[in-house]
Amino acid sequence: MTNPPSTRTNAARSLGRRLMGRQEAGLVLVTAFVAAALTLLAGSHLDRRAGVMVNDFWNSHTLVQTATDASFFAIMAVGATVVIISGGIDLSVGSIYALSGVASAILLRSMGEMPAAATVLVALLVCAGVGLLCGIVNGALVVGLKVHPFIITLGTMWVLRGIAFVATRAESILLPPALTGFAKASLGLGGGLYPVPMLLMLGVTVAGALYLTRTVPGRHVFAFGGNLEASRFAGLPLGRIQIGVFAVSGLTAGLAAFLGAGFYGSVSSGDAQGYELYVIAAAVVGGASLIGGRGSAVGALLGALLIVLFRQSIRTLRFDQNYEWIVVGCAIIVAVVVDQWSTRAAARRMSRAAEAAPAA
Amino acid sequence: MTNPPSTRTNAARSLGRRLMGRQEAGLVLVTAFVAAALTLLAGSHLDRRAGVMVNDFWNSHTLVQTATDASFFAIMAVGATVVIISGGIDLSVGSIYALSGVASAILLRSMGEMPAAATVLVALLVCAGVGLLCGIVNGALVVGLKVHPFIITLGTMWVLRGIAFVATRAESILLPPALTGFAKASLGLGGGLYPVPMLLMLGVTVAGALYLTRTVPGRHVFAFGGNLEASRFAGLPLGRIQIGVFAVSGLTAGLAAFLGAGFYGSVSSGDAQGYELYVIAAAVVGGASLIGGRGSAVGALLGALLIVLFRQSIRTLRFDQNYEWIVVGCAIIVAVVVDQWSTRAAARRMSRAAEAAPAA
Amino acid sequence: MSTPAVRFEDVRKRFPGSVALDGVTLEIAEGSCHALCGENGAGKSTLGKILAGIHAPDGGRVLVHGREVRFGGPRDALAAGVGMVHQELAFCDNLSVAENLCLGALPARRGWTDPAETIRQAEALLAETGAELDVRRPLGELSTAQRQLVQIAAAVGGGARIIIFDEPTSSLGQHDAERLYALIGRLRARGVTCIYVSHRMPEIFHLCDAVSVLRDGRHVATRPTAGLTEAELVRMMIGRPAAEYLPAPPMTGEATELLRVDGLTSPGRFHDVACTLHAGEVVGLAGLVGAGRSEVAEAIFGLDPAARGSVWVEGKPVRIRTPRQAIELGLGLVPEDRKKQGLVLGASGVHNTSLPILRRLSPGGWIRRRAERALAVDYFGRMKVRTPSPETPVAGLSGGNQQKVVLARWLAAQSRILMLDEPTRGVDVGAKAEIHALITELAARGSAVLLISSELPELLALSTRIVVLRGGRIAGELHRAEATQDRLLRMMAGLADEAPSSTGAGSMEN
Amino acid sequence: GQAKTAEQPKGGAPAGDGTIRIAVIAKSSNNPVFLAARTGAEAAAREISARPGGPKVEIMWLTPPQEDGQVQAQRIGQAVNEGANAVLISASDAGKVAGAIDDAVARGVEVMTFDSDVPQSKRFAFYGVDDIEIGRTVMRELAVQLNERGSVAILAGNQNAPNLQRRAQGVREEAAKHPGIRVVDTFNHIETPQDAAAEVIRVNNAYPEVTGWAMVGGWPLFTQTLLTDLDPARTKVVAVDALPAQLAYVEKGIAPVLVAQPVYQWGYVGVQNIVTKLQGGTVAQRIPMEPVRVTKDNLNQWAAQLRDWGFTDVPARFLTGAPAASAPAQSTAAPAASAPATTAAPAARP
Ligand SMILES: Nc1ncnc2c1ncn2[C@@H]1O[C@H](COP(=O)(O)OP(=O)(O)OP(=O)(O)O)[C@@H](O)[C@H]1O
Ligand SMILES: Nc1ncnc2c1ncn2[C@@H]1O[C@H](COP(=O)(O)OP(=O)(O)OP(=O)(O)O)[C@@H](O)[C@H]1O
Ligand SMILES: O[C@@H]1[C@@H](O)[C@H](O)OC[C@H]1O
Ligand SMILES: [Mg+2]
Ligand SMILES: [Mg+2]
Repeated sequence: MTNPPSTRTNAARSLGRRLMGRQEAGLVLVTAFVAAALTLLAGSHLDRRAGVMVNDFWNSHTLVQTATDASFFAIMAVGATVVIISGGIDLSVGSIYALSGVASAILLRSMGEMPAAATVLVALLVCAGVGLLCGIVNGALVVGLKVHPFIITLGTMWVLRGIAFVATRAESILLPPALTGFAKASLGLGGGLYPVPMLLMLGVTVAGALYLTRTVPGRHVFAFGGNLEASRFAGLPLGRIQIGVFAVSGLTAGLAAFLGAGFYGSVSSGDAQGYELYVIAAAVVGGASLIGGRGSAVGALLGALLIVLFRQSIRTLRFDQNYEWIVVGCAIIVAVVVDQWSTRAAARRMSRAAEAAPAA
Repeated sequence: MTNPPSTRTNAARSLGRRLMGRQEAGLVLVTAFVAAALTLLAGSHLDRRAGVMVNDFWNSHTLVQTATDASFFAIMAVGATVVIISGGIDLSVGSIYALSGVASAILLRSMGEMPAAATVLVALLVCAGVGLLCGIVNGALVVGLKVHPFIITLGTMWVLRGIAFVATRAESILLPPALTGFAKASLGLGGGLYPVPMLLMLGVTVAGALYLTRTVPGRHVFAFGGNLEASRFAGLPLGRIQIGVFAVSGLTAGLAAFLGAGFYGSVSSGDAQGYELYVIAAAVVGGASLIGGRGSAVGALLGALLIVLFRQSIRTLRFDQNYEWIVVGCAIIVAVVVDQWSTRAAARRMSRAAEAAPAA
Repeated sequence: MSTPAVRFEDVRKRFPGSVALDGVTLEIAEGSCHALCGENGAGKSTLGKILAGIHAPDGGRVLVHGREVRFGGPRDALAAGVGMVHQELAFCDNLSVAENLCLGALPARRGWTDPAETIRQAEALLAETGAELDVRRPLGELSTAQRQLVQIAAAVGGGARIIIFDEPTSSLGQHDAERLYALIGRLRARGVTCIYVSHRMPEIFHLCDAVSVLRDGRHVATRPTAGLTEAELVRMMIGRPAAEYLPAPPMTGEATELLRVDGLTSPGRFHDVACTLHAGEVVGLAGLVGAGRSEVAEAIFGLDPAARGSVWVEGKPVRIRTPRQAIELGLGLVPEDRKKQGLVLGASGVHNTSLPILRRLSPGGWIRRRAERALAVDYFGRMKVRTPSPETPVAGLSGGNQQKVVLARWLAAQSRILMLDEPTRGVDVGAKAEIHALITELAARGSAVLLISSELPELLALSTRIVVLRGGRIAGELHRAEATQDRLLRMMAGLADEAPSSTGAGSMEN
Repeated sequence: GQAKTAEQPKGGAPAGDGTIRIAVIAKSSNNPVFLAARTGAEAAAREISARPGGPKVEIMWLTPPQEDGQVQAQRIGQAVNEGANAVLISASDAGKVAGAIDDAVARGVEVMTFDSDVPQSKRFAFYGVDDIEIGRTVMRELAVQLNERGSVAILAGNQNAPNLQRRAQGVREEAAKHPGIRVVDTFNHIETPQDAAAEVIRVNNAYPEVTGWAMVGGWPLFTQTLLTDLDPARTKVVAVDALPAQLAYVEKGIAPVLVAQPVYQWGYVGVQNIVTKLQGGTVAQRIPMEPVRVTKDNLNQWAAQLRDWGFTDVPARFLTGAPAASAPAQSTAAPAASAPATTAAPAARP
């Protein structure tokens, strides 16, 4: 990454650099390494369709499925990253996911038969709207009551799931097929491959990356998390920023719920229980600092991918299922440590380079 | 509380003040208020033994039961408070609880028949020891790897429960009756009243309060959480302090597990799942600040008691159980807000008093 | 005087991002008061921290009283009789003053802390510095100056034989500074060796026997102060002669009124403050520490919700409730504490510069990054900000350069009314002169500047008029022609005009 | 604890006003199977209260929000403290609640278990399926569907639930008797429909040889995703339970057989037996619940049954042909299904 630039690759490189820093490059390497290791260590099986032997991990089905598994976490992790950059934390995303899904399912059920496009649109609007609203409530409570986000979102985590529960009485509610048709559209891939979750994940990540690095509100989030007092002295709209980060987090939870409702075709008040911790872990593995001021959307995506890969590895390598928790727990700590080391190493390299080159 | 001191009550007052500040006095009032409201609003039923009508809430059984229910949370919340005062967080206490319980049950099973006292002693030592060890591991990882406690304890939360799971193969293990005999000793109360959990809770709280307010390591925890840099400059043993707080938290989780194993007579790897959040909530309701530097053991006890009372109120007032989540979520936020207000009001009163009286 | 109290031998220290010390060798004589001078980032604090056991050197040796030491932490240093008054005032706000003072070794009996003994020891420590404080108070309630005094008491009281003072007067007013000088005198009488870091030239000549100069982490020279001139010292520090340490006073004529406040009151902080700023004017705001100067500036800037009063900008009555409104009206505030209030330390110079005006650079909310960078680079160039690159996080810049970034922000914002709160605190002579020149230039170009400073020479040299605040009320106003250090001091302290001062600050004027 | 008469104060006699208060503590309110149990318990209470001269029966629903044996034990104690006459419980962790049950019995409160038993306690009766046997049934049915050949994965829900563990054990025991069947592994997961479905998809990719799924609970089939992801020509599922969302899988032939628990009866039969017991009647210690074999043949009947049990999400298409509430829910009789495994076992009636 520190080789002298060559003119040919410059354009592509600068495009990549816009969305991805040194930090993320390290994560990409780690992810690639894990994927390569899995491919090498995995067995192979006969693909019945194609009639050839394929690698147990490196085959289109497993790869797309891994991306699909990651997509729900990744989408929420982008939102979580925004909150974490601001120095906050959001424990309520799992509950927002459940409530958004339940709300859209109940509404769609009450609306009866509708054209496919309308169904998808209603579901999207309701999920996104409910998610956004819950996020704004979180933010407003944090700002208005001056209570630590951990406590506010712990409270709303219970309250929102409680509302979803009362609304459904724990029944799972089916969604109209139009929604599944959308979330499982093959888009020409065919063969039981569903690219929509992956595409939505990429879309949300790019949007998140642009928001964080290229917009005023995004930049304000970094300032807020980097130094609250200095942000006040610089005249930033602190309340709006803080409400904003929770709104984004709620919105991504709503989007993930839209995707989940469509993909799985049913919702229940128990959905996404405990996801908040996976989502925060993904953001932190992706380089977000819980102290605030640091993090990236691309990192969140990669963090979610890595965690899902770790879980996948147990199945791919046919380890005893019982060890899943131990493996995932260790892997998360190791991933964060590796990420911190590579960040520090990058900082050292950068400073050495800066020393060599005279001041601008 | 701000009346001029009278010599007669001075001794008792100063004793009380040692363990309880203005902060806790406010919480005591809130708890008393909730208990009074419950008593007034509760119905009554026939006590079959005594043959008289008794209040549904204000009767010895319900009160002891409420204290018992709170005891597990409260004991762990004292440990959590210590971690929180240091500016950290411990998500692994539920898993430590499970692992300590499981370890002692497996060991006792393998040791076969023993005298009652020996059984109790072994269980106590194993639970406390395993808890302490897990806590030290947490602390050592936080210090050694320089990773945020949230992530380390999230990782160990999964790993430790995974170990408990593998060790038990998810079966629940029964404990020898001697242990139940201890935890459910009537101590002369009789009539199905079990005071031991309550006494252990009080003991741990007093020990925690003395540790925090009257010992050098305890004061160091406040310094560490108040200002890390200042603590470094003052030459405090930072690593040892941070390992210490997690050790205390692990120890209290182990003690709670000892109590739980005895009281319920069986353990399994699924025990205390999700308790970490209740425990943290109890500590914060009890006045601990997640930013560090503030908190008290007595507050933790009161916080746990309040949360259990809120849960209790749903049944006592015969609300539909389905609303439990909503009620508990709201109550926690409200409790923290009330606590913050009363703290601020107390600070204002104090500063006004300081203004009135010139500095000594 | 045979073995030096301290000897640094080829001491090296690098941080990620910079080389702080690059082979420093120097000696500090037993019982002397030895000044350490140098520009911001020269490595003074780092050298002190190595001696105090906070940093371990990467290379070289440290000898104390002739014996090599390797401190594992501040505790070891304290045990070896080395104490330090830190530049950053770091305290545990949640603990009492007494506990902060005894933090390193809390009095305890049989494992239990001894609160009465803690209070007794703390009071004894404070008495040494002459500060009067209730040690039972939470430290968080103290003002900056009081904190500085506690910091000094903590370091001095440990019975240390060698004490490093790292810019101990940067938050002290004249009065408290005098007390510190007296304290140092008493310490020296007891044979304590003092290492004194400061950017204030008069102090150095007043207090120290010898001075060592650091530049870019290297030792340049060590000289006795006797016979050394200020100009020579400055030349050693910055490697060239400083053209003018303080610039000529700005020209003034009656010009358009840019800011007027009247009846500004914030209950418990300040009352009935009135003042007017004209284009081309530098108005000084003087007062003892705690007089409420910062609070007044912050209130004008919309940071004090409790403040009441009338404000006019360019003749129009306005209501400023948030800093945002203030910025839109052309106000800018360089806060007192640049690390806490001024900068997002982890963010780049560019991002820090554009922070308050990002919206202006971003049509539709999209940041025009090229324009943003160009703007920052432009002002960095004009202000001679030294940074590896505009993208470098400002945490890695020296104090003076950080201060320039905060100033650049308001220049880039085109603020016409600038309130500068201690703009040269902890800034080295070279940067200080540049900032002074800049203030003069700004006024000359038609801006109005409200200058808050605890350094009277700075105020006297730069201001057109000086408003004096005492106990939150205006004590008076002096035109530059009638202002002298002595008159200002009397007005600040509330003394009658004629009575001669006993602890003459005049003794410090060269 | 057998045959106590109403004169004895310790016999769980009704409270002062003659009302019988029964605390119902299911495993978790998050699990839809217990929704019907509540409906059943409340229906029984209404019926008994409506009988002329009969006692008033009141249901206290004390189910914790999430599975937690410790909390269940606490709630037993609370129910007793608040004057309950009896407790009906499905234990999340038998060991944890045994002590609390015995304490309750010692204080004169009758306890009955359903769904998940606590055999080591002083509870007077258990009503529920035989878990080992239902696991065997699942595997037997699956073996038939697979023509005795293939690799089978077991989906087992929360790893700590003892009744689910026994069901998985039953599956494995039965599989051992079928030489052509190989069990690849047992997979646990968070008990939400989406997590369960995701686990099935993951396992299908990692173990492409799997052609049969033995599910000891219905979780993944509460979603619709496996309707498209499982090819009925290739993969067969047999699952315990038959909640509304699962019916489409029967219809499509992915899950040709569901082994349903008549979950409504948990509450209905439980309350009836408790009242019998409190009124001095005799109740058998083990009241077996017979699972219902749900296939295409009795799909509509079963769907109507589910609707009558209080489920609101029964797809309309299964309800059209069905007889409008043939009132099976009112009696304790199981739906008149034609399947062989179907027998109803209303145990004790007053
Ligand atoms: N903890 C640290 N981490 C990284 N860099 C540091 C650290 N401490 C000091 N530096 C860097 O080391 C160099 C020397 O810093 P030092 O604080 O010793 O300077 P100084 O002479 O005390 O300056 P000032 O007059 O501003 O106090 C600077 O470039 C500074 O940025
Ligand atoms: N954090 C604080 N808590 C309580 N009181 C404070 C605090 N900071 C300042 N004060 C009080 O407010 C008053 C004004 O203090 P401030 O330091 O702002 O004055 P100043 O004139 O700006 O002095 P400085 O030279 O320190 O800038 C003083 O009485 C001081 O004790
Ligand atoms: O009876 C089972 C119940 O105990 C479990 O928890 O959920 C699935 C049901 O089959
Ligand atoms: Mg310095
Ligand atoms: Mg000030």
